[in-house]
Amino acid sequence: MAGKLDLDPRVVARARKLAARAGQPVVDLARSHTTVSVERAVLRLAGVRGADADGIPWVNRLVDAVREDVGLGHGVAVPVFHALASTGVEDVTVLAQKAAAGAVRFAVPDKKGEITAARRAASRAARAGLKQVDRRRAERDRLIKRYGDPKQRPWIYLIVATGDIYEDIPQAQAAARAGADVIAVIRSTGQSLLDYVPEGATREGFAGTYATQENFRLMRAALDETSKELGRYIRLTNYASGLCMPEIAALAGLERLDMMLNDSMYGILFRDINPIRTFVDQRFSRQVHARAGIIINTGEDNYLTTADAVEAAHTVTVSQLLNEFFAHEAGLENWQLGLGHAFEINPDLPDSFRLELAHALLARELFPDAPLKWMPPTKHMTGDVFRGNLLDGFFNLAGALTGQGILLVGMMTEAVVTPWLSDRDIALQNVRYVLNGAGNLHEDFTPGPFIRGRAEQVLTEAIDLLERIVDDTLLDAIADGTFGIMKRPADRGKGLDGVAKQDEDYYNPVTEGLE
Amino acid sequence: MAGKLDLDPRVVARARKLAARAGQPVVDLARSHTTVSVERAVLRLAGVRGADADGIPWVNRLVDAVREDVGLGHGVAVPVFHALASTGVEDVTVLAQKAAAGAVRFAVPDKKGEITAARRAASRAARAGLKQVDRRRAERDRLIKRYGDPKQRPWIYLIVATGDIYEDIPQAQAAARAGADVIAVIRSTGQSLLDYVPEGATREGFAGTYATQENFRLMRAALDETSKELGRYIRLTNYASGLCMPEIAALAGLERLDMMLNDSMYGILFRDINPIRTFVDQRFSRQVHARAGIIINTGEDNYLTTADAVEAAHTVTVSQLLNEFFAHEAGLENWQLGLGHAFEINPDLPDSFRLELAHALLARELFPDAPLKWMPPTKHMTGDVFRGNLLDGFFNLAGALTGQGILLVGMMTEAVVTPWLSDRDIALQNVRYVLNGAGNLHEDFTPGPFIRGRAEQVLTEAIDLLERIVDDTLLDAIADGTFGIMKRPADRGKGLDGVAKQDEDYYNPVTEGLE
Amino acid sequence: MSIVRPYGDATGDGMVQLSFTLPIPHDKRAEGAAVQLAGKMGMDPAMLVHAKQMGDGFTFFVVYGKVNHLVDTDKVQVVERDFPLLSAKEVNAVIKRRLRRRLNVVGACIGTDAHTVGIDAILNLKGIAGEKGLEYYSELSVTNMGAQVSVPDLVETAREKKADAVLVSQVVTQRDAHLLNTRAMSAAFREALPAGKRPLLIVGGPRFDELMAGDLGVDRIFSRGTTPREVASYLVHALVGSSS
Amino acid sequence: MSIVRPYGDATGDGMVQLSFTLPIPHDKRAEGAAVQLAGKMGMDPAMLVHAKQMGDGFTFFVVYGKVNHLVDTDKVQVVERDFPLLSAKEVNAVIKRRLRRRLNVVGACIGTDAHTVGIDAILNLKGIAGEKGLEYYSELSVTNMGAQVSVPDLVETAREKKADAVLVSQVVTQRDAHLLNTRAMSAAFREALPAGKRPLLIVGGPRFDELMAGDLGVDRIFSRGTTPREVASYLVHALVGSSS
Ligand code: B12
Ligand code: B12
Ligand SMILES: Cc1ncc(COP(=O)(O)O)c(C=O)c1O
Ligand SMILES: Cc1ncc(COP(=O)(O)O)c(C=O)c1O
Repeated sequence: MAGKLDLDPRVVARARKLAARAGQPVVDLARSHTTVSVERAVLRLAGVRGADADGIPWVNRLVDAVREDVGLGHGVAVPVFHALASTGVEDVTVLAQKAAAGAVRFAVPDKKGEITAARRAASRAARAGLKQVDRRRAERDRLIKRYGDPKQRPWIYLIVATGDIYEDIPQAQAAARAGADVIAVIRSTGQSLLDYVPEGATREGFAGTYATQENFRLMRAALDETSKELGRYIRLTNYASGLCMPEIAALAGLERLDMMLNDSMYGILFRDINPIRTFVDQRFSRQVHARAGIIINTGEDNYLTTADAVEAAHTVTVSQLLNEFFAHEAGLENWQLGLGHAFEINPDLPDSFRLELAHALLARELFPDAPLKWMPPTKHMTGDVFRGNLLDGFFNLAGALTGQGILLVGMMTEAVVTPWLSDRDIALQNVRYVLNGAGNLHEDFTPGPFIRGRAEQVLTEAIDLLERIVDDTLLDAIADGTFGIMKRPADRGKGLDGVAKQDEDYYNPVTEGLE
Repeated sequence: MAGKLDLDPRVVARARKLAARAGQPVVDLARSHTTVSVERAVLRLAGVRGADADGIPWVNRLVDAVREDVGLGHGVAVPVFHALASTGVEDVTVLAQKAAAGAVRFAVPDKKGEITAARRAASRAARAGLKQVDRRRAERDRLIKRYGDPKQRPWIYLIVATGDIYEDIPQAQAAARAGADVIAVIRSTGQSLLDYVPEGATREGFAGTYATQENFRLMRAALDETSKELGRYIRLTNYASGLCMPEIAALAGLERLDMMLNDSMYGILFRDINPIRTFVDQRFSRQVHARAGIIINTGEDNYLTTADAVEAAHTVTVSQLLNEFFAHEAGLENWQLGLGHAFEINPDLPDSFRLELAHALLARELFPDAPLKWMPPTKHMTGDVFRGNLLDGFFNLAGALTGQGILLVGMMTEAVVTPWLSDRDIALQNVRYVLNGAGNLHEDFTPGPFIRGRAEQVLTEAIDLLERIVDDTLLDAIADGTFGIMKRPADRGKGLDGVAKQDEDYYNPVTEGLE
Repeated sequence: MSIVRPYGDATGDGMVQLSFTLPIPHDKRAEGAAVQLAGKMGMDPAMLVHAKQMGDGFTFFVVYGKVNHLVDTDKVQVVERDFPLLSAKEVNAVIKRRLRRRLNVVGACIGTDAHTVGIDAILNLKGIAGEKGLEYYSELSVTNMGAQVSVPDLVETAREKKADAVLVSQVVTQRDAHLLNTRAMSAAFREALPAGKRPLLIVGGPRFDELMAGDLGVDRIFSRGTTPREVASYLVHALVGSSS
Repeated sequence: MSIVRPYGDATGDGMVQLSFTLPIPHDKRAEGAAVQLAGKMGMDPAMLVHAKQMGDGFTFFVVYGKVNHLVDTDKVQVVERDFPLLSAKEVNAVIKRRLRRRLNVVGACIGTDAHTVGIDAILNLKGIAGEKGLEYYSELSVTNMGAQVSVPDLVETAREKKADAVLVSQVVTQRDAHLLNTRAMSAAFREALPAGKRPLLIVGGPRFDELMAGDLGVDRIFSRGTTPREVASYLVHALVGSSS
């Protein structure tokens, strides 16, 4: 597939180097801060489970209590495991319950020995969590070996979004039987701004189902059954995004989810989450994903729902390069990088389809080893569902022609409703027709001057923009509305109060295990 | 566009030579016979107009009367114009009326002088008809100069089929406003087997509207208005096909139709019309089309509705080569050859779309100067109209990728109803999207081994079949079910009794003017 | 499960999709008119999701919404196969044993209809969907008259061939052509032959309602997706009696 | 033209297209059930043209047919624009002349809804469809609170900014989220502020029924395809009075 555009390798190398330079200050920021959610993720891996009667998870209660007493700057691990030792409580969840009742005080011990002991205990607990993640990864490898990967590229990715995990499950299984390789359970609107992860099986989402550990478990178990039935490992996707990104990443690792939506800037831009909060959470969650063997899906496609897909094409490229840099830095390998982009050019534009090919091929050739995530048209979809199905067909064709890795199946009712059962069936039929009938057309696809010229132009614009970002800093670029025309200053946005600078003695037993 | 397949010019030349050898005996047959419809066409050009109270045209009454008295072998011109002279009737239509009332007897005069006089009178009358045809052609050239041709290739061809000329007209105008370049008025079922051309404006067709001179006139006038309104000359199409092919060709010439469906074998295969009748009528009608500057559309697409589009692909090629030979022989030029083919491969077949491209490109490169007529999927269309619109989109794409000349717009309701107003609108929107967004994709289309191999294979099979036809004769091949799996022996089929061998003294003032 | 509702993405949501054209230009009133129609069809709420003017005086609409109608599957009327489905072997055996002569079948596509693919699929050796057509059955004698056969010709041939059954295909339905032609055909047979001598009359085509046999004056109607075996089995059932 | 019917390809033919899923496996009975539903919706005859089983227990249907309902365009209820459409210049002039202060507008996308493109199109300078948004109007003072704003925050900000009008967007409609949120919002304003002090309440979003304003407790609803000028003109009309 590679090499159709004849990109100049020196130009490509320059783009990567600029992305690294633009990203490094943010990495430094992430390494020197922590957040409530990072700390809660640590506690989850260290074994805290469950929630109080109001549904507030014990990890939240515990982190809040620690923070009240000593702040976050030291990390919660030492205060918590020190308290565990000093109160004689055996179980961290019990400790959390006691702390919530006001029965425990937290402190950073003065004595070096106590610190070392607390660190050691914390580390042991965290390692147990990570071991579970490792077991899950090995289990996935085994199941893939047993049932096999999808027969074709791109993998076919379908969403379910009923709001009720018990409606989602049969719909997901039906979708897999109808040909889906990857099932994504869309989250309820609003979950991204919850500063806790709900508990248990849920039936009450709006336009999506809450991401909870139990929902993860139920769906993964159901899809394991279906994988067996079909002789094909069905992957499960959810969202490590929003205020609880690190924790959800941990839960995904614990419950063997296979892919997670996880973007370095999506929360900032589209959920108005504070940039620093996001970057810190981001790095931790990616370290977990790296360990868990989870493929991340980044969110560049979203930019094209607010910005124009032609004008802003280079911002997608820049974001992909940044996402790649942050991902590599956090330990993710190329096969784990489902970099996002989308078929969102105004279909009335002359040569719109060829522009799509140019953009998609540029992504393909810039990131030859990444399983690119190819998103369907949404912005220019209308209530004309007949036209919608046609556009989705050309989207599928563009995916096949440019060797995309993960094909998010478009629905003809995009502008109308969250997908109906029949919409998915019609959409899958569309994908099957295109991949079966024209899937090999890339053999006959040799971009001419128009497509090559456009790809080159986008790459040049991307490099120009990266240069400006290196000069101005990424945080300023975000504040200026560079991505998705959303202006997000570094000192604003939700969740900023959950960020803390790491003290000298900051300790995080999970990061320790992951770096 | 040419040259993507690198066809061996020697192989192509051989295919053409074989087609000429296979076709020549049929040409000889056509030159040595006449039919009732050929003779009626002569009389129409010579000025006979109108119909009796039962709607039977005077040309029919007149030819029947001549035939009764002297047979058809001499041609009707001499007996008729001799009778005109000898009865002193001034007008041929009046003569026909008298003849129908039994008041005239026809004979071939014995005297050379009388024969010469009759011939001269007939020739003068026929020349007046042909002059009218010539005027129409000049008028078309003028209007095209004034209003212009469509901006794009392929031309967009839409059908109307209400059965009522007064519903057809506004629908045709609406279609042109919505983007159609060519309007085809579909004929009522059954007209092809009528051995006369109905008269007047009609409102009573089934699944189509009768082809009548008045309907032609009304529609052409309406589209002239629309051409003016749109600044684009809108072409009008009908069917010179069935038992009255020669007459309809003449009427088309007289009323400035621009294209006519006109195939050398369609009537034989799909209307069970006698092969000899068809070939004789065919040659005459093509001579008229040549004179009138009318583009013919051949009917190879139909074969693929009864035969399998992959298995029978080479029969389409063979038929195109034969249609080309017959057309050239009758005086048509390459720009007038809308050779037919269709997107009819089972969409469930692997690589179905690429096979379509191979077939369509083969036609394109075999006939580089012909405005190929590209027909949409019909056979594999179902009541699933969402899928139908998708298939039509890929059909449109194949047309653009392979440089087809005339794009017959597919309807999502193909398997359901004759097109609704909204179906046409949705279909045109589909065409516009594909041509606008991907119309130039041919720049990036360089067939690889699969497509080239398939095209070569079809051409080879076509040559093998032509060799067999040369050995066995075309009439036997038709009798054996070679085309469209329809078996049609030369001595069977409708309309055989309307065929006559030309006598030594056969005279036809129109052919004289056309050869 | 006897009472069901349409299903969009949750049990009982009653959701359907509807599209149509109204002969009025596009404006707010037209949109209201579209919603009014959807309402009369039982959609409530009806979401008008697409409206597009076509030409001067027409607007195309797409509407999504919930219908409140219940579907009672117990009350559905269908022509269920009320005869056993036999293999070609069985068909031949029963005819041989019971009738002791070949069964005569005459088929045609009548009126101006020229769509022979359907009747050919039933009659010709080649068949359809992996099943051979009636010509393959050694105990059936098949005459396929082809397309655009006039009713008098059909009656004449049926008489001549001593047809036990006449199979007629009708594909074109515009202006109810298929119904008109079928009625004309059955009337002609009623007129031409006395009740006992009349062949079994069967029509088929993709748009027939199988419940209309009585109305159209025929013995049986076959619709979309019919296979030759079903027809052969029905012939045996109706003309020869049960296979046991 | 007051009484019309759907138009397929001839005046008065009444033809429509319908698709839906029934939660039953595909068989003849299911097809009958689909036709039954179409019948209850007023389609007669109803042609079932496509049926496809999905998974174990669902079947998707496409039906074409004639509906007998008449549409009376005189009886259509629509919210017609009952105020003059002003230019930005006129809007500013009227406010300046009559109100003698800038008009305060607070906008937000409330609840968990994060679709800001619609409200941004109305409020932001950039606007939509070639029209500038309300920020462009010199006599309007606009506060755009963005996405996922809670109702208490909105009420608080409206009070603080002395809002003359509050503009709320709702795009997500699943499980009637837009209706629930709008009702909660209008109730909160009713509770927090006395009648005379309450700002004008406007909601917008693509799936609202503009007739529901009273029901939802708001002053006006704007749906699909709204442009900023319409909103500005309405604000002037409702808050400042006629432009003359
Ligand atoms: C192939 C085809 C043609 C071919 C026919 C070749 C031939 N020798 O038959 C050609 C190209 C010649 C043709 C021409 C026309 N066609 Co045509 N054609 C079709 C097409 C694409 C497929 C039909 C088909 O072959 N189906 C496959 C067979 C196997 O299915 P079937 O007929 O339903 O048969 C099955 C059952 O119904 C049943 N069955 C059928 N008959 C019988 C009889 C008995 C006794 C039994 C037991 C069972 C049975 O068993 C069969 C096997 O399962 C359809 C569109 C579509 N996709 O459906 C249009 C279609 C049928 N055609 C149509 C029209 C209008 C025409 C024309 C009139 C257009 C014109 N004005 O030029 C012409 C003229 C035809 C005429 N005079 O009748 C319309 C009919 C519209 C309507 N509902 O009234 C259609 C639907 C296309 C459209 N949307 O406009 N056509
Ligand atoms: C862009 C988009 C997004 C972007 C939003 C970016 C942003 N900053 O707004 C992103 C990618 C973030 C997104 C995310 C999601 N989306 Co979204 N999204 C869309 C999309 C593609 C276009 C919406 C849009 O921008 N329209 C253009 C604007 C200009 O039109 P408009 O909103 O109708 O506004 C006009 C009028 O309605 C009116 N108007 C609107 N508001 C107001 C207010 C006032 C006061 C006035 C006067 C007028 C007015 O004026 C505007 C201008 O004319 C639609 C699908 C589609 N094609 O419609 C789905 C869609 C709206 N999304 C949907 C969903 C479900 C989601 C998610 C919940 C999915 C998930 N679970 O992850 C998420 C989460 C969002 C959340 N929490 O709300 C669904 C909603 C289904 C439903 N009917 O309930 C849709 C329909 C897609 C689908 N079929 O599933 N989405
Ligand atoms: C990276 C990423 N996160 C999250 C989401 C979904 O939104 P929310 O976080 O509100 O569930 C998306 C939407 O596509 C996304 O791309
Ligand atoms: C050459 C030709 N003639 C005629 C027809 C139409 O049939 P009829 O002659 O019955 O009008 C077709 C159908 O597409 C055709 O291709």
